[in-house]
Amino acid sequence: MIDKRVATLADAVAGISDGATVLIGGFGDSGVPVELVHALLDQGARDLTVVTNNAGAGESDVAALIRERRVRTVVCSYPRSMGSIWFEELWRAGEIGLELVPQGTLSERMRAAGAGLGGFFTPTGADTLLAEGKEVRTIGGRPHVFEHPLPGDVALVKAHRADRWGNLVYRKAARNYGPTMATAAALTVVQVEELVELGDLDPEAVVTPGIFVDRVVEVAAS
Amino acid sequence: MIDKRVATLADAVAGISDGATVLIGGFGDSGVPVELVHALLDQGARDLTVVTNNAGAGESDVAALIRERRVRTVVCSYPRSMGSIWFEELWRAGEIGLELVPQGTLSERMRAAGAGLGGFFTPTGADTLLAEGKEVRTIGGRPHVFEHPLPGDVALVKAHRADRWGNLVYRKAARNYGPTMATAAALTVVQVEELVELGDLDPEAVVTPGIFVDRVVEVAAS
Amino acid sequence: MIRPLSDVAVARRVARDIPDGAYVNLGIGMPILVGDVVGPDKEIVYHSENGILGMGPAPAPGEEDRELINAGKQPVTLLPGGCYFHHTDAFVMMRGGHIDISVLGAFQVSETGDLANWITDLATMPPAVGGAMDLAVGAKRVLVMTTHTTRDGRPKLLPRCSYPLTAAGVVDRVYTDLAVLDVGPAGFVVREMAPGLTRTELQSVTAARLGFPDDVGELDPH
Amino acid sequence: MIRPLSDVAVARRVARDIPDGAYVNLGIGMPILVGDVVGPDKEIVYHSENGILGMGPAPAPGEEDRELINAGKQPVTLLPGGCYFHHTDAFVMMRGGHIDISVLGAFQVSETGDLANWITDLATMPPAVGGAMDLAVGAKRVLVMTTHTTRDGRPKLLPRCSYPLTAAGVVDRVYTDLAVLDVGPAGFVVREMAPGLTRTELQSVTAARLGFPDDVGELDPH
Repeated sequence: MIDKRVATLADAVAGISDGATVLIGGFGDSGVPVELVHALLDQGARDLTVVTNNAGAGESDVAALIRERRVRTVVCSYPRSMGSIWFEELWRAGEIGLELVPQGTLSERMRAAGAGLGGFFTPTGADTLLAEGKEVRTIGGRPHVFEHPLPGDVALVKAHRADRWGNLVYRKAARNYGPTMATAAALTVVQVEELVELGDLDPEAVVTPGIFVDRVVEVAAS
Repeated sequence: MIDKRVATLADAVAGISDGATVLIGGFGDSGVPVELVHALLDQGARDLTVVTNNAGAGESDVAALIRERRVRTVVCSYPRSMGSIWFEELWRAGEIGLELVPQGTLSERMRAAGAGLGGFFTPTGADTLLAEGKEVRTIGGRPHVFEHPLPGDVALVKAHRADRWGNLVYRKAARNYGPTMATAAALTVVQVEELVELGDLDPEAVVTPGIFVDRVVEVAAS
Repeated sequence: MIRPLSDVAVARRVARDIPDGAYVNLGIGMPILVGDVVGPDKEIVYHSENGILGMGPAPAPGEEDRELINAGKQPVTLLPGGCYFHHTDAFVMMRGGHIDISVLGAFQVSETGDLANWITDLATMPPAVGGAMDLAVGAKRVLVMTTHTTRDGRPKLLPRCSYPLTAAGVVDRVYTDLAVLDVGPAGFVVREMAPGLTRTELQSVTAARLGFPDDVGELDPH
Repeated sequence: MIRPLSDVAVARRVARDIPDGAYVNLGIGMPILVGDVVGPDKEIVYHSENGILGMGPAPAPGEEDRELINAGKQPVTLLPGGCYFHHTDAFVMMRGGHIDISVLGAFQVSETGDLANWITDLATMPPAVGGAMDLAVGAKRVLVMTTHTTRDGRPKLLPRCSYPLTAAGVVDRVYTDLAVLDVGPAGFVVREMAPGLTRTELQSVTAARLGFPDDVGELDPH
């Protein structure tokens, strides 16, 4: 029998290793798996590479992980949100690395990893600082940058509902990086607001099929 | 006001030019936009490049288009279905071209076109006849083939329901190539079993957002 | 005497160029104002790169939903006909040329259509790019909305950008508080000017050489 | 006397190697039989490359739905927990290593794990590949299910394939009507043999050199 449900947040993040690359969903405050990130904080893994859109804000979730010196490098598109003080402080002190990736390329690189592709050419970033050191090829008369797949050891995702097979639906714009990150990690861990019975999700409306999901944990909506 | 609904099948296929590349949805008998293809037959465009999974069977839709010598080349993954007699006959006579593409690469090449990417490396087809003449690169210790985007001038797609903005939902496995082809063509034409009011489709369950759709026509389920 | 247009007056001018039925992405900052001044006679579908098509106005106070925000992380609403999708698909729309119009802010625009709008100073703040590069390369038309000069009076329209580029050769038209200018093969061509402004005055606050056709129009300052 | 196993007996043997909870794709032809003989104690999620996870058995007569077919174009059903997705995503699952087990038929298998299962004769029939190459490169484990020799007695397990390859170095294990063989660094290693069959007899119908460990098991002929 397939049952991807785990009882506690600690079970959900068990086994994440030091040095892991962790994909963390969310855009601004929406769709952030806050409780999973806090569980990871408690779990203790360090020397992490965190792939996420922003670099955290305030004292919560990704910002807390950074504050506690658990993150070696952030791979993201916009580390300068309002209140991202911890990232900025450590960055200025040279204590944290940054790989800056255009937002669409960040998402597409994770998709390539999930899709088993070896990389792709994109016009985004051509002729800019972010193409420096990268292979550039003219395709259709236009410069394109070669981008590598970006796989994760772990993905932490927030969804709305799941069943025991790990099928997911999301809520509104909280969907953002979740479906892509779920495909790109060796271990995909999802927090949902509600667990439902197998068969309760409309098969036409499942956004992330359970094949991409390893563990789901129910966390009441805050 | 946005209103992508057209009244007749003839309106739906109006303006398709001789020499056009036409992406035609469907896998076997499922999800084939039969009535749109018949309208294209009536419309008269010739010298077409048809991109589709199979090369038609029997005397209907794609097979009829081939029988009437309207297709110069078929780009597909499996032109040898049961009853694909017209394609086989013309192919043996040297009267029709064939570009054979592995099924996943066919779909992915159309996605690349729709996504504005310049191409991608895939392990599929490496070390095979279908890699001949193509760029091969070793990535992660494994040979990968470079594949180009495959855009269409037109896509003919079958969906289940649409609203006047062109948002689409499909039915079961009829979905197949539809969502990808809709992104990859300059003109995307969709036949649906039912037109519904704007707002009647669940925004969480729209499969093809209307931005990818140009014309929708209602055709009663057969 | 030079009477620069207000931000809202510039937004009104941009709005006039957005046709009924267009798919539009409004960048963070000044461009967002455009959404407030498009007339009710036009049905515009607003795209947000975090995964929304069909964004409506800000919700009433108390009706905000943290899972329904725009790319600027402000609460928004969804119109009937709107829908949600994941980040990677949001960028398929942008990079793939499906967005009709992208309205962006700028630090600098060059006479060859280069855009610099993501970073001015690499040393003191961590660099952040977000979706700027994807928005600049992918839309069918890229409109820039900006003040004609910096706060301290330095020109923003230049022969060549001195700040790091967002994308090269992408800008179609620039709307400033002083003028509307097209980017043509021979550089900036002035289409409209603020009332009372002379050609010499406009040239004096512009580092790039301006082309003035015979029929330069007058901007509506309201 | 050599008593080859029936197709169903081979299918039963394959089924024994499929663990509870696996995501499995069964190729067209013999592999489809495996689905009928997996015990009810295991919950297996069957994938179909036209966009289904969680396929159930064939529908009752009269209950067929032409929009719900498998990759072999036969009518199927959907289990609770199953879902639909588009073709490109179906191949993300395959190419991206998300399918645990792919069971494929074969014309030939080489001792280095090369697979030839798509074409034998390029001249008289149009070539057709379908999803064979994607299935062969992407699954975590690739199992081949085939008769040990061709209908006219020629060996299918060879030092090197003479037919065009589907993929190179991908096969993990081969199940024939005479034996179960692993593909190891030193070539084929026999794990189990049909009852009554001698090593000499098995080697005599195999072109590749076979390795026989001490503990070769006996196949259950039923």
